[in-house]
Amino acid sequence: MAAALSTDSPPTVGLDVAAARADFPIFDARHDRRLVFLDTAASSQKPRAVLDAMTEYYETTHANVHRGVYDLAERATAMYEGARGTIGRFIGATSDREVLFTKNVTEAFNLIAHSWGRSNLRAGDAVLLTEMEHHANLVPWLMLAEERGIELRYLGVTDEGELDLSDLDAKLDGAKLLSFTAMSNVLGTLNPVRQLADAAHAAGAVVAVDGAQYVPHTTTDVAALGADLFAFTGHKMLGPTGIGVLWGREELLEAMPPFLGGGDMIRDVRLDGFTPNELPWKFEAGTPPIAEAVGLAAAVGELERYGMDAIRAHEQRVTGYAISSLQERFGDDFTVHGPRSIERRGGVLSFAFKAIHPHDISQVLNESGVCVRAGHHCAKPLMRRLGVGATARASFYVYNDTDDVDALADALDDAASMFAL
Amino acid sequence: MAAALSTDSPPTVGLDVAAARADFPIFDARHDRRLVFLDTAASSQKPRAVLDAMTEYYETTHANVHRGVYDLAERATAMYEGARGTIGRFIGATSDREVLFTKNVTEAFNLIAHSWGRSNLRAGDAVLLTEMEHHANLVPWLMLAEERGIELRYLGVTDEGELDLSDLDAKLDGAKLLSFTAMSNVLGTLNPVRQLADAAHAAGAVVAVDGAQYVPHTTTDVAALGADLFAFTGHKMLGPTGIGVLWGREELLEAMPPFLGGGDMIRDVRLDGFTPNELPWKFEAGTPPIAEAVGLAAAVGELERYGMDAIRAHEQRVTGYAISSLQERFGDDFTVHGPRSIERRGGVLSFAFKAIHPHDISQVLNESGVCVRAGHHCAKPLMRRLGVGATARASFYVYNDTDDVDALADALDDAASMFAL
Amino acid sequence: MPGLEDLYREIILDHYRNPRNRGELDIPPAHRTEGFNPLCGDEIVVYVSVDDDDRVAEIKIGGQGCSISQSSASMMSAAVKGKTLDEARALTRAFKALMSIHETKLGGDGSGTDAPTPDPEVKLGDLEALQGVVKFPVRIKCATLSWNTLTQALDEVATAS
Amino acid sequence: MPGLEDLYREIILDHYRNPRNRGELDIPPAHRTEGFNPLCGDEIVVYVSVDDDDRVAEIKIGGQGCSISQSSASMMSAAVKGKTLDEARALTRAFKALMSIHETKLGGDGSGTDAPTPDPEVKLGDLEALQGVVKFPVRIKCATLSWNTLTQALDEVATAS
Ligand SMILES: Cc1ncc(COP(=O)(O)O)c(C=O)c1O
Ligand SMILES: Cc1ncc(COP(=O)(O)O)c(C=O)c1O
Repeated sequence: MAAALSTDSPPTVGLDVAAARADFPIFDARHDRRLVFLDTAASSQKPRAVLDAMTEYYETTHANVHRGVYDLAERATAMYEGARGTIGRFIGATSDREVLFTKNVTEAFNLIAHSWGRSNLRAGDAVLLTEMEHHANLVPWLMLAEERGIELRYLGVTDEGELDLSDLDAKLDGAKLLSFTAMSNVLGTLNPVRQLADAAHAAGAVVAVDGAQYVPHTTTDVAALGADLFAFTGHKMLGPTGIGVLWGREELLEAMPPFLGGGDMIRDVRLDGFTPNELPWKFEAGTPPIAEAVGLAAAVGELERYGMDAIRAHEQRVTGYAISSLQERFGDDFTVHGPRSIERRGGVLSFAFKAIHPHDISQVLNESGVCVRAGHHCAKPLMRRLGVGATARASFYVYNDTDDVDALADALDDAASMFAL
Repeated sequence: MAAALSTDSPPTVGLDVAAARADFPIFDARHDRRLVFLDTAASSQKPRAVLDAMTEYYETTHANVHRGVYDLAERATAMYEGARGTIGRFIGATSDREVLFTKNVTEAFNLIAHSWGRSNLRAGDAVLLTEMEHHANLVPWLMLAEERGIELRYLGVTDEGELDLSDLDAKLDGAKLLSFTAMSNVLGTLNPVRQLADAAHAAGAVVAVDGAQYVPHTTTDVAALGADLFAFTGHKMLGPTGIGVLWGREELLEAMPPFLGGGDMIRDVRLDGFTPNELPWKFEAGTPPIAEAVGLAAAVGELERYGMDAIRAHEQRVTGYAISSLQERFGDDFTVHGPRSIERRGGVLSFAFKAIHPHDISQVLNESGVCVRAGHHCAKPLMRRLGVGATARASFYVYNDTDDVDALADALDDAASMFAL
Repeated sequence: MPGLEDLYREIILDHYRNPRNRGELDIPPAHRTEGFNPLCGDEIVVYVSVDDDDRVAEIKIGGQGCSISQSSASMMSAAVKGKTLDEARALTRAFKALMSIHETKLGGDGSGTDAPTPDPEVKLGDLEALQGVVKFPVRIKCATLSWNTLTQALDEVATAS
Repeated sequence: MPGLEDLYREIILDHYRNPRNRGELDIPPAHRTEGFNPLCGDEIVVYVSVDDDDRVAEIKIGGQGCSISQSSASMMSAAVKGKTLDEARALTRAFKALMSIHETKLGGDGSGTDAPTPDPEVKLGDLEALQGVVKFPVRIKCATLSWNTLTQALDEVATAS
């Protein structure tokens, strides 16, 4: 079962893309040409409701949270903590104590590596990652490996762009942690989260999941997925920059030592020591991203308004159209990296086109207002596995439709004629 | 010389408070009573220019930075890196490579403790702090002390609320680092930064300065102050939440290992190791606070428009008025914690009023729309030194004037009659 | 917006100005427990002695804090004095139920996040004057501090005997 | 807004389609140096042999990358072949000066942030076609990759001999 996605029953109401586009100021007529934004996997655009929520917060309510008696401070605190509740419910958290705000998902994995890692891993202990991880879920472990001498293992990637599970049990044997992405930001692959989590738990390992590309695009239920730790990032899900989220099982977080030290994460400080605060504040040092939390809660409101099942169905439709129409139009000149079945992938499409370098593709596409990313997508080990230096990547969201795919195709034609070799 | 403040020559143009207030939407008539916001030391309000800059960024430009070829991404990168330049110049940085964005000043001190601390301190090494530090500059060192067995020393605080420098040299003897606040967030004390830095350097120690309460209120020149590392936070200087800044001397930062690992801070990642990026990106893991950097640059623009010398002079005037008028009106019932001389203090005024508990003071003041903070202000060791559990604290900024002080005084009268013991 | 009169009821100010059972008890035979609220720096010291009938024979309050924490402690001391341990615990549950709204939402102090189910039979009397505190969420921790300290004290007494 | 024609001049596309001096040299006697741009994954391999008169006797280019990095490498190889080391270095300085605007502003790749002062005597010839690249700041690193790699190669040759 592909990671608990509801794909069997098509949503009763489809997504109204024209209405969705109208929600996003960046698609305004102000620009000199139509914006075909196909880089949501790097960062999504922001709807007016999110910008308004943050502006209104600053214009009517701002004060530092948690310590003030006066009305503004009390209201700011209520909004910040209310945002925690909204975001927690959105991913199926049962308690606000399990929902920690970070600055991005990268900080969340550093938190896991520092706090859980340093208190649970000894030299020689193994952590199992995958070859398709984003650097955010690689570098913190590489740093810990260097410092502590832990062993890093990797699940490989098949030629179809899926995780190679043939040696899963062998690699889990003796591993203390399995940390992997729910969806590849390069290949679009939806990994079998529950299956992996069950196998890891059976082997006695803790399960950390990178939900950065998953939460924005489908219904998420951390308990159903079987995760112990689950992280994602605000700016890829209609929210602002400057905020990420780490969810963790309460007992696990309870047992973890603090990561960053400072105000708000303490109960008492003396010149010779300190007592940490309780969850979730134990992990939130310093003034938190208050307006960003308010903005992210508004983003969740927008996502729920569209409906996560409708978003998933919509992206499947657009992705399916992209794969079939581009292959029909360009034949073997167009190659998709990663799974072709829309049941097993999300709306992130890395491709090769003729022998044209991704940088050149992206540059020529830009001329038609088509924004795709070119590069290693912070997944250099995966690039090596694919045997490429870079890929061009188009990704889809609520504001994209098949007309964007057609614009992409037309722009690829331009690139072909410019670079005819 | 009180920390390189330009107090000798009064500014040619004073600050126009009415005009300044009009810049801040929160002071709009929308509210049912006049807002007397005296809690800038916790977090400042935001002018329209800052909110507009962020909204406009999101509405016209947003894309993830550093990796995109298309126009939006290129413009977003130029704005983000341009903000770094603006903010660096504001504090006298000579190179953008020395200006790192963090999520708040608390993260900056954790970065220092982890990166500089772990690579430079061995068991038994000493770090010199002060008894008036904010928890942000205490807890990271307490954590490191617990982990590494380093020795923490503290400069004491005199009864006048200033640093006790009588044993400075003795305490610096053998210390590898002196880390202290340029201005106390409780007492308002302006510490003699240059004098302390010179003494520390003479003793061979590195100097880290907490500029959170300093940068927003006076002209800052990191080189003239003699700092090696200097940190501050966006939300206390008209900027948004979610961003802080760490400036460091280039050679020092160059020699420091990375702190957080992930995208953007690497040059290469392999399954068995990674190569860090160059400065400043080496210390910026993951998607940075892009819109927040744009907002903070706009805040700097506003501060420069007011003029930092004008701001300092204005705050001295309001603070001076507060100390004299409140003591005249309430006599011994009103006690200021910290220096009385406006040359040696900033616009942060902690006070005791009769025997009324700070919480009750703040609660009653709130009834008149007067916002003051009550609590330990994240400086519990200093509270113990003062022999109090909490203080009430009023703090001033560009939007405050003597009428706010009068409103505070009237509200204190209400508290006095309510709690007449 | 709730007014100050909801918070600072006359009876609260009276207990603040004239705290009941203020002082200390010799330990032993009495038991001493300290509680503190890190957010505002309030401290409460509860001295309690329990007699052979499992009754709160004596109770004294020390420490310092805001009007809400001090008056709540004063009222508490008056309310539990002479009560059996079970009655004192039932009263605590009833009081915490009165306060429980939002208690976990405000930057924790470790005073427990369990929402106790009160016994409808238990009468709070004067203590109901503290009900207005729930309209000022930041102050709830002040009102519950002495009760949490009492609970800890009674638990310690029970374990010790 | 600059147009694509500023970037992809005909001469650039020509060098991309028909790269000059593509291939390998035996090492030794030649020297081999690799350069790569971590932002886009481009790789350049420079093979160079220097004769007794300190001239670039032979140069070959390997690796893979975008049109800008490949054509820049091709033009570079044609421009430095037969030149003395000093002439090659002067040319490199002139080319880097042409490119230096904004080079340090774009998320570093370690290719050096020194803005070299060019010798006004040095003529860039065809290489000036790459000038349009500065209007596309992200691509500057592509254009300078082969030159930085050459500099490194010549430094290594100099140190070795
Ligand atoms: C002197 C000082 N240092 C550090 C901080 C912490 O700032 P932040 O919470 O933005 O990290 C503050 C403010 O709370 C402060 O006043
Ligand atoms: C799968 C995945 N993990 C982690 C990240 C890092 O996110 P952030 O840069 O917001 O920390 C990204 C996006 O860049 C991603 O796609």
